[in-house]
Order: sequence, then structure tokens, then C-alpha cells
Amino acid sequence: MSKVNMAVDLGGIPMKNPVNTASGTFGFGKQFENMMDVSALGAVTGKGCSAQPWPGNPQPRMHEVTSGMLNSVGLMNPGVRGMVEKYGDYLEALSGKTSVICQVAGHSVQEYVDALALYDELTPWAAGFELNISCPNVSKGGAAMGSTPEGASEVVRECRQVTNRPLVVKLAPTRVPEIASAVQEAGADAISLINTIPAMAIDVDTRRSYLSRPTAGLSGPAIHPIAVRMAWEACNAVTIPVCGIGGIMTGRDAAEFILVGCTAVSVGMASMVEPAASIRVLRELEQWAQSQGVSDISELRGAFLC
Amino acid sequence: MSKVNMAVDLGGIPMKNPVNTASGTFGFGKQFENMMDVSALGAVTGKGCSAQPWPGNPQPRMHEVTSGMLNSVGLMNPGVRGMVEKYGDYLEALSGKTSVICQVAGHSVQEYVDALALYDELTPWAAGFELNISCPNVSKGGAAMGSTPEGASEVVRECRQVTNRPLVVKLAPTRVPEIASAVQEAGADAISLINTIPAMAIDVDTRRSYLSRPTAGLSGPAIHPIAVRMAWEACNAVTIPVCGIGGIMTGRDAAEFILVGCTAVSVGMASMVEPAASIRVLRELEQWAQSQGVSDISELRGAFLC
Amino acid sequence: MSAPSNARVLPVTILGSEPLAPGFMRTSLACPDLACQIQPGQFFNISVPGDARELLRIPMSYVGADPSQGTVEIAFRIVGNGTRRLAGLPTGTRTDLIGPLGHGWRYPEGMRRALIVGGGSGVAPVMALAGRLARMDVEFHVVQGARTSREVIYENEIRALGAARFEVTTDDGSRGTKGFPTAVVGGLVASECYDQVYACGPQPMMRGIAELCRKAGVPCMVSLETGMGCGFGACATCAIDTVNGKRGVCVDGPVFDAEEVIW
Amino acid sequence: MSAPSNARVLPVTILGSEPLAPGFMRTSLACPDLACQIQPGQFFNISVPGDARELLRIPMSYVGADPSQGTVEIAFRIVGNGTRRLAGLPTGTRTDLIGPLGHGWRYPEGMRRALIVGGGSGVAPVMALAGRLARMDVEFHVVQGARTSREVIYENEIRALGAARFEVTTDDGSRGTKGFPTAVVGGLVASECYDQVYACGPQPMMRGIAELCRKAGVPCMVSLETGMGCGFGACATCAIDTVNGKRGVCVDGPVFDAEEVIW
Ligand SMILES: Cc1cc2nc3c(=O)[nH]c(=O)nc-3n(C[C@H](O)[C@H](O)[C@H](O)COP(=O)(O)OP(=O)(O)OC[C@H]3O[C@@H](n4cnc5c(N)ncnc54)[C@H](O)[C@@H]3O)c2cc1C
Ligand SMILES: Cc1cc2nc3c(=O)[nH]c(=O)nc-3n(C[C@H](O)[C@H](O)[C@H](O)COP(=O)(O)OP(=O)(O)OC[C@H]3O[C@@H](n4cnc5c(N)ncnc54)[C@H](O)[C@@H]3O)c2cc1C
Ligand SMILES: Cc1cc2nc3c(=O)[nH]c(=O)nc-3n(C[C@H](O)[C@H](O)[C@H](O)COP(=O)(O)O)c2cc1C
Ligand SMILES: Cc1cc2nc3c(=O)[nH]c(=O)nc-3n(C[C@H](O)[C@H](O)[C@H](O)COP(=O)(O)O)c2cc1C
Ligand code: FES
Ligand code: FES
Repeated sequence: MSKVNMAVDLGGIPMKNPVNTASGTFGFGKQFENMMDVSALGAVTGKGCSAQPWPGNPQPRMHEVTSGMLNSVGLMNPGVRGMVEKYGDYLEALSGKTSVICQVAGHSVQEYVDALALYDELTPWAAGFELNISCPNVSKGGAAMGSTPEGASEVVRECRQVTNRPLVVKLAPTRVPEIASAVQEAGADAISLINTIPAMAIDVDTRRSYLSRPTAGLSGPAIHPIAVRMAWEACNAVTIPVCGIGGIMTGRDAAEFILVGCTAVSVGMASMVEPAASIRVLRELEQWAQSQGVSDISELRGAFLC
Repeated sequence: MSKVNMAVDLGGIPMKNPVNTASGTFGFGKQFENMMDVSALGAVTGKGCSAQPWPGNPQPRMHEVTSGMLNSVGLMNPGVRGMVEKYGDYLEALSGKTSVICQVAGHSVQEYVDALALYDELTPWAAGFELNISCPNVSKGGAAMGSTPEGASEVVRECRQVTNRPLVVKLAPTRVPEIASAVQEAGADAISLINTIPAMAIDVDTRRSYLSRPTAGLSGPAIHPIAVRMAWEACNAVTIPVCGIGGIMTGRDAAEFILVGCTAVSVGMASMVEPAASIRVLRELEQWAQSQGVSDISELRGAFLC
Repeated sequence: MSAPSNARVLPVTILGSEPLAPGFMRTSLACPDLACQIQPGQFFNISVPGDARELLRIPMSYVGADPSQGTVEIAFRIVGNGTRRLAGLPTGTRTDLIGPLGHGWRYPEGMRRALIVGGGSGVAPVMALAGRLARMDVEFHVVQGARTSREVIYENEIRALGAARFEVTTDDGSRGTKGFPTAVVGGLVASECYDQVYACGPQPMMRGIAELCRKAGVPCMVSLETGMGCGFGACATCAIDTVNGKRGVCVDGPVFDAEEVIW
Repeated sequence: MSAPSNARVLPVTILGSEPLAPGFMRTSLACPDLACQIQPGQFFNISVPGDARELLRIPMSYVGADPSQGTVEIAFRIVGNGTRRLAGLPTGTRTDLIGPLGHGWRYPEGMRRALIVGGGSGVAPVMALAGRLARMDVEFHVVQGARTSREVIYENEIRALGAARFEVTTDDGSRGTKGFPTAVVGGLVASECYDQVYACGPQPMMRGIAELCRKAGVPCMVSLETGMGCGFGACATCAIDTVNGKRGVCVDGPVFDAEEVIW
């Protein structure tokens, strides 16, 4: 079978293939160096960082559930500065071989702006930034910042002023079509989704959550069919590129996202249990594209028949 | 261990124990007669029926996914009259031993009202009615009637005029707290949730949906942690009783719903693969209640510690 | 849909499996309660252990049952995860099934000669039928459609049951008539006087045979396949369009009069 | 968190398992690449086949490794689905693990006498340590805490390694001192001159020992346990509070100076 051109453009972020990593499941790339060729990926997205370091939530922070896991890491991060000190050299070198995407975390519009401004200054090697607008918004009563079109577009509008580099906006699994349109309108260059789905797991013997908080985020194969549907909704709602995320374990799972219209995909939990999963997904995705007889992966984008 | 009083009251529907059946997964009860003691359940909820028979969707109507299944039955039903002709005698006899709940399907407010009026007339033996407000709303462009607080409360308000018997309102897995409050306000006696979560599964070889429609409803263990979270949100939003549904396979799964505040639970997909699953869930739930040292299951309702 | 009468959850033990043709398996099951009840055309819904992510059972027809031994034989094509696991279950594996399910083949009164058409894995559900017709002393002809000569299955058994005529078609022409079974069934229904045609196989084959029979004025029964959530009338995932409205393949079928089906 | 240096996905074969005590198993693994690298206190993250719904690996310390045979021995308590499946894997099962992971026990220069405290399944991670101290010619005492006398494990091995003192505590008093290991450790750290105390066991036990050591002015190291999503620094699910901020148990630990941990 002949080679398929796998290169794509995620809203100005050049990707030599569509496979990206889901924030928070891939450390800052370096952790995988011994176990796979990180530079072979289309992009690498690191853990979300804020202007100031965050401690995140107390233990326990994870619990396994049927075909997935719950996490309540709570966006623990060393802060943009701390991250750059520790991983800057590695990521700068990596950026010569693949696109490095830095994720921005915040609890308020100002925090997003501050973190992004720091990134813009300290990470000249970043190909673009991802705004994680699904973290708890302390300044607005604990609801997720990205859970309303108004909240989401406010963050994006303000962040848009801060950098000229591409902005990917990562959506929560809620009210997807409305919020996707709102963030495109506000200046996003691309959208990624889904973040984890809020969920619960209770130890019925002790009557307590298995985690340190009542709710936590569900990821893994359990959420895949829901994630594909939401990605389809997003692709139908916007004209900017979309990166599909949720329960990708195989190239076929990734292919579903491409078929509903996604430009790229991110591998999440799979990398935690099989470190080189993203590379396998990439290989399988390429094989599928070949089997479909196309010369460019973009011919399959949105090629879902319905 | 001493006996636990398992009887509960679901908004005026007396249940000798908290275990109900999820509409559409239990036929009209009769199908299970050879395989379990249907009358031992706390309640039996049948497939949703509309005033006129509905054909539902074409084949294929189901596809198995990781730890769950997608269905697009499309609310096929024989109509209230057809159902009563075929199952009325059986259900009337059953109603002497357990509460029979009849589910109402509709595509518009008028259709709900018409179906409920027919039920009210033809099913004097029904202990109450469940309004499935997640069917596509033909008069409002195909979106689910129950996907906005306004749409949901309109249906409930109108239906409230039609019958004096208890009305359970079954919510879609979207905007739960808002819609739960809205339907309580509009006169619901109880809430049940969740219905299936919209999802997709694509055959990447043919690029087509595995089902006859692009999206379908996800049920099974995959959705359980999400369903528990949504039930918790509903219980926190309303004062009327809540029936928890979603991925219940064991008594422990059911117990999670009780702990977050549910009065009852419904077993869905589990009954399809293990016909007597609901009876096993009941037995395990009772054992759990005993192990918790209570004399009445209601002592465990909302006993989640957080 | 009418409720099944005698379906139960029954324990079953795998007695052994062997390949029947490439990608085709025959498996023997110990299930006395099923063996003494199941009728040709009925099926059961078996739980196949080995992948806890897959909850649904697999619907299976049977090839033959031996009530005295309490055994049932099935034959199936490996098409997906479930059938792959089923094929690999070691002898002695215990699981369970729900059965017997559905309504089987019907036998018109005074039937003297019948045509049986089986295509691909659709041969399995007609084997038990052939055995029944043999015991009823009905003369029967068999047309088997296969993709290629190596996939012609149960030939010896069909001959041993006394098929008065045995025709083979292969998609690739490597044996018998090249083409689908419809290629020979047209001629047969025109020239032989069948009281009944029975068909099971891929949907297009059954549709084609139904059409040929309609034209020739010969009654035809088909055994249909759909995805099944439960197999016993609880979920409505198996419903198809018929001239009598939607009907459930699991409880109203899987055998239908071809005239009833809206193809 | 610092990146692991030599962690890899390594193939592993189960060589055999046997019960060590009720609910406790010892299992021997063939994994030459691990056997020649892993250091006392390090761990690995093993994939346990048998339930496809459960994706996460199980973190495991080791009891001993034989680089020449390429084998590693583990000991574990059956506490949930994963450990139950692990205990049941038949000899010859092939799977994989990620390892070696984390930082192991450290040995202060000039150490002459150490106290090792193991509680419950925490005995496993200190066995390899005892072996190392023996080879380093460091005198060591061992306190083992168990729920009951039948759960005292590896007694012969500990004596054979040359423990200069071996004390047992049981929760129910069925052997040794009744109570938790803290009941005897207080006296020991006061009367014996330890250069280092090493502890692994339930969190409250380690906290208690850390407190006793702090009071006695004896350095103490503990091996901590948390749920782990990845085991190699990718997910931050294992982070705990320390005086140096959040640190990852998988890559910064599992061994920490007790003084660093905020209990
Ligand atoms: C009443 C009845 C009786 C039956 N009797 C028999 C019998 O006697 N013998 C027999 O062989 N079969 C029989 N079948 C069919 C049998 O039940 C199916 O073959 C079986 O359920 C398939 O299960 P599976 O898990 O192996 O495949 P599934 O994974 O469920 O796949 C089902 C179909 O989807 C397709 N598919 C699966 N995975 C993929 C993928 N990744 N990409 C693209 N396509 C895919 C497959 O081609 C397959 O046809 C019967 C069915 C019914 C309803
Ligand atoms: C670095 C490290 C090294 C380790 N080394 C060892 C070792 O050498 N030996 C050893 O024995 N262990 C060791 N452990 C612990 C071991 O990893 C865990 O015991 C194991 O992961 C548990 O997996 P599981 O699937 O059996 O239990 P899980 O199902 O994951 O359960 C985890 C915990 O939750 C509780 N639990 C589970 N299910 C339920 C339920 N239904 N209701 C209530 N509570 C429940 C259990 O009591 C258990 O403690 C180590 C852990 C770490 C982090
Ligand atoms: C342990 C863990 C930590 C995560 N941290 C982040 C994060 O910092 N920022 C973010 O946007 N998403 C985070 N996520 C969500 C993932 O990026 C991804 O959206 C989600 O896990 C769904 O993909 P998956 O099913 O492939 O894991 C995290 C997920 C996990 C499991
Ligand atoms: C085949 C099938 C048919 C269903 N039909 C209906 C229905 O008619 N009305 C309804 O409210 N819910 C229907 N549901 C949803 C279930 O009642 C239940 O809410 C959902 O399946 C989640 O529960 P589970 O995970 O235990 O299956 C159906 C579900 C399935 C699987
Ligand atoms: S499979 Fe026929 S009704 Fe469920
Ligand atoms: S388990 Fe420590 S970072 Fe993943």
C-alpha cells in the first residue's frame, strides 16, 4: 500500500500526523522518553499549568471503575515558571521535532490571562497553547468556567489579546455545540474535547467517596462513544479544526474521531497503562487510512456517511 | 442479621422494596415470568407507549460497545390501546402484588397529554405514570423535549392536569439540577434518571454508523459513575423522591444511588443479559442494608458522607 | 410480541470444538434441558465468557440435538469478538444460555416435497430442519451456497439424511454452479413441485429466494437475523418491518413467512 | 517529579504461586531485565490479565530477585479484584510490567545497625532491604506486625538472613506482643543505637513509627503507598503532601525520609 500523507494543521499548529497527547496523562513528555519515541508524535500537550503553582487535591486522587478511571488530581502543577525550569530545555529540544502545546489552567479570567502571558514570554518554543476551560471556577461559585457559552467566550476573548500564537480551547463535556460556537466567535483557533466527565464512585461499606472529593472526572474506553458524539456535534458547530479526545485505545477509535470531522486526536488514559500507546494508535491510524485507499488523511476527515 | 424494612414510597407509588425496572429493558414484565418472580420487585415499569402506535427506527437498532450498548429502538410501541389489549390482563393481575408504572412517550406536549389521558382511562390498575421527556420533540425541531427547563416544565404542567395519580418524570442526562427543579415546580411527584446518554459508534471500514441513525443511546456499566453523579445532583436539587438508573449490575451499584439520596433504583440493561438480575440486585441490596446495621432502608437514603 | 413459553436460563458445558471449514467452527454443548426441548429453527442466547467488557449474549441456532445424550451441536462462522471467544472456549468451560427461544420452522399439512436453501452460516439453522423432514418422511432437496468449495459444510451429513437432491453454488465457481443460491433455485422452483421452500442465509439471498418463490407461487419461509439485545422479547432491538407491522425477530421469528417480510 | 531513568515495559512470565498465609500469596516471576536491575524499595507496575474492564496496572514491590535465574519474587495480600486475579494466574501466564520504578531505600554512610519494621503486606518491601543489609554487613533488627499469628510471614527467611533480633507483634495478641509494631518500636529505638529505621506498612503504623523516631532522634525512612494511575510520573494521581510541597510517590518515592512527609 502506498504512503498516506498524515500531516495536518490544527489551527496554525503544524502536526506531522494527527496524534497528540491528552493533557495530564503524558506528564511533560520527558517521562516517556525511555519507553517510546516521543518526537514521532504529531504534537505533545503537557499538563495544564497556572501562573502560580497549585497543590491540587488531597489523596486519594484516583479510583478505577469499569472500563475507565476517575481522577481528582485537581490540576496540580508546578506553575508555568516551575515547569519551564524543570522541563523547558527538554521541551525546547523536542520542539525542533514535533509541536509542543502548553496547556493553560486557571480559576478566573485573570488567572488564565496571567498564566498565558507567562507562557508567551517563557516558552518561545511552544507551537501553541491549549486553554483548559473546564476547571472549577472559584471566582464564580465553583461552576466550571467553560460550562456556559458566556463564561467560555469571556476567557477566550481575554486570552486572545495575550498571544498571537494559536489557541486551542478544551471543552468540558457539556452544552458542546453552543460553547463550541461561542469560543470560535471569541477567537479560538481550534477546539479540543472532551475533558473528563464528572462522575462518582462510592465505597458503600464506608459510605464515602473512593476519592477525596465527592465527584471526579471519568476517562477511558467507557466514555469513548459519548466523546465521539460530542466531537461530531463540535465539528458540526464550528469551522475551526477540532481535536478529538476520549477513550482512544486503538487506531480504529481514533479513526472514528477523524470520520466525524476531527483534524487531530489525543490519546489519554491509554498512555498511562501502555506508555507507547500513542505510537501504536498512530501506526494503526495510518494503516486504516491506507486501507481506505486515500493519499491524504484529510480525505477521511468528516467522511462519516449518514 | 435482622430483617431490614425495605419498603419505600416513590412520590405516592408504594414500593415494597426499592427495586424497579428501567423502561424499555423489561418488556411489559410478562416476558420475564418464566425466569423470575416478577411480583417480588418493588415496582415494574414497562416500555413507553404513546397514544398512537409507533414503529420506531429501522434496523440496526443496537450495537455493543465497551461495557455497554447503544440502542436506537426509537420508542417503538404498540400504542397505549395496543399495550392494554395485549398486556392489560397480565398487568392488572400483577398490580395486586407490586406497583405497575406505565410510561408515557410523546413527541409534543399534546401527544404526552393524549397518551396520559388514554392511560388514565384504560389502566386503572397503574400505581402511577412515568413521563419519558427525552423523546425527540417533533414540534420543536427534533431536540429532546426534556433538554431545557422550559420544555420539561411545560410537558409536566400539562400532564399534571390530566391525572391525579403519581407522576414520575424521567430526565435526560443533561442540565440535571435545573431541569429537576423545573419539573418539581411543575408538579412532578418524583424524578427518575438517567435515560441513555447520546453516543456514537462508527464502523470505520464502511464509514457508517453501526446503527441506522448517527447517534444512539448508551447504557450499561460504562455510564454508571456518571449516572450516580447526576442522581446526586438531582437529589440535591429537589425535595421529591428520586429513582436512580444507570448501569446497575449489583446491589453495591444500587446502594450508591441510595446513598446519594435516591428512594428507589431501576435495573436496565442487566435484565436483558441476566433476566433475574433485578431480583439478585434486590437480594444484594438487602444484604448490604443488613450489613450497615439499619432497620429501615430509608436510614441509608442520602447517607453518603462527604 | 408474544412471551416465550419455555425459555429458561440453563447451565451449559462446552464439550469440544473443531474447525468445520476455514473460519467456521462446530461446537458441541452439554445442555440436557435444551437438547430435549429445542425445535428446528429455534435458537438460544449464549453467554460467552472471556471478555468482561462484552455483556451481551450471542444468538445461536443449532445443527442437531441428542436428547438422550443431552447434547446440542452448533456451527458458526467467526465474525467478531464474541464468536472468536466462543471458538476458543476450552472443553469443560461452564457458562449459561437462555433458551429455547423463538418460533421454529413450520410444516404445512400434507407436505411431500420441500426445498431447503442454506447460505454461509445459514446452513446451521437448516440442518436441524433437514433432520426433522427426514424423520417426517418428507422428500427434501438441498441447495447450499458457499463462498468457495472449502466452505461447503455438512455435505456428508446432508447426504446421510437422505437429501434427494444436493446442489452447491459457490461465489467463486470453485465448486458447483458459480454464483449465489438464487442462480439454481429459480430453475428448481419452476421445475420441481415443492410444497414449501425453507431458506436461511444472508439477507440478500433470502430476499432473492423469496422473490423467486413468490413468482413461482411456492410458499417460502425464511429465518432472519438481527442484532439482539435480549432474545426473549424484552428490549425491541430486534424488530423488523413486516406487512403486519413491526415484529420481533426473537419472539415472533426468527422464522417468518417470506411474504410477511418487508425486505 | 524527576523522570525515571531505566523504566521499560518488560515481558514477564508467571512461574508459580503459593499461599504464604491466609489471604497472602507469594508469586515467582520470570523477568530477567527486572531481576538484574531492581533495587530494594523500588517497585514495578504489572498488568494483570483476566478482566478486560480493568485497565490499570498493579504496583508491586519485590521480596527478592535472582539476577542469575532472571527471577523476582513478590508477596502480596489479596485485597481486591486485581490482586485476586494476580493470585490466580496459572503458571506460564505471560504478561508485562513497567519497571523498575521509583527510588529505593537509601543507606546512610557508616550505618552499622538498623531497625526494619514491616506491617502486614508492608513486610514484602522490606525483605529485599533485609537481604541488602545482610550483604552490606549491617546489623539489623526486624519487627514484624501481623493481625494474627498465622499471618506472620517470611520468619525463616528473616532469621536466615541473620536478623540479630526478631520481634513480632499481633493485633490479637496470638503471638509476640499484643498491639501494633509501635508497641515495641518505642522501646527499641530508645534502648538500641540504630543509625537508621526503615518502615513499611499501614499509614498509621508508619506515622506512629516516624513520630517515635523523631522523638528519639533516629533517622527514619518509610515506603508509602497511594493509588497509582501510571507509576512513572505521567499523571500526578500519586502525589502527597511533603514539607517540600507535593511529591509523587511513584517517582520521588515510594521511599521518603519520614521527616519529609506531612502525615
Ligand atoms: C436467531 C439467530 C440465530 C443465529 N444462528 C447462528 C448460527 O447458527 N451460526 C452462526 O454462525 N451465526 C448465527 N447467528 C449470527 C451470530 O449470532 C452472530 O454472528 C454473532 O452474534 C456475532 O457476534 P460477534 O461478537 O462474533 O460479532 P460482533 O462483534 O457482534 O459483530 C457482528 C457483525 O458486525 C461485524 N463487525 C464486528 N466487528 C467489526 C469491526 N470491528 N469492523 C467492522 N465490522 C465488524 C461483523 O462482520 C459481524 O457480522 C445467529 C443470529 C441470530 C439472530
Ligand atoms: C509502590 C507500591 C508497592 C506495593 N507493593 C506491594 C506489595 O509488595 N505487596 C502487596 O501486597 N501490596 C503492595 N502494594 C499495594 C498493592 O498495589 C494494592 O494492594 C493493589 O493495587 C490492590 O489492587 P486490587 O485491584 O486488588 O484492589 P483494588 O480493587 O484496587 O482495591 C484497592 C483498595 O480498595 C479497597 N477496596 C477494593 N474494592 C473494594 C470494595 N468493593 N469495597 C470496599 N473497599 C474496596 C481494598 O481494600 C483495597 O485496599 C503496593 C503499592 C504501591 C503503591
Ligand atoms: C490523571 C488525569 C489527569 C488529567 N489532567 C488534565 C489536565 O491537567 N488538563 C486537562 O485539560 N485534562 C486533563 N485530563 C483529561 C484528559 O486530558 C482527557 O481529556 C480525558 O482523560 C479523556 O481522554 P481519555 O479517555 O483518553 O483519558 C486528565 C485526565 C487524567 C486521567
Ligand atoms: C433497548 C433499550 C430500550 C430502552 N427504551 C426506553 C424507553 O422506552 N423509555 C425510557 O425512558 N428509557 C428507555 N431506555 C433507557 C433505560 O430505561 C435506562 O434509562 C438506561 O438504559 C440506563 O440504565 P441501564 O444502564 O441500567 O441500562 C431503554 C434502554 C435500552 C437499553
Ligand atoms: S432481542 Fe428481541 S426483543 Fe430483545
Ligand atoms: S502514578 Fe505517580 S504520576 Fe502517575
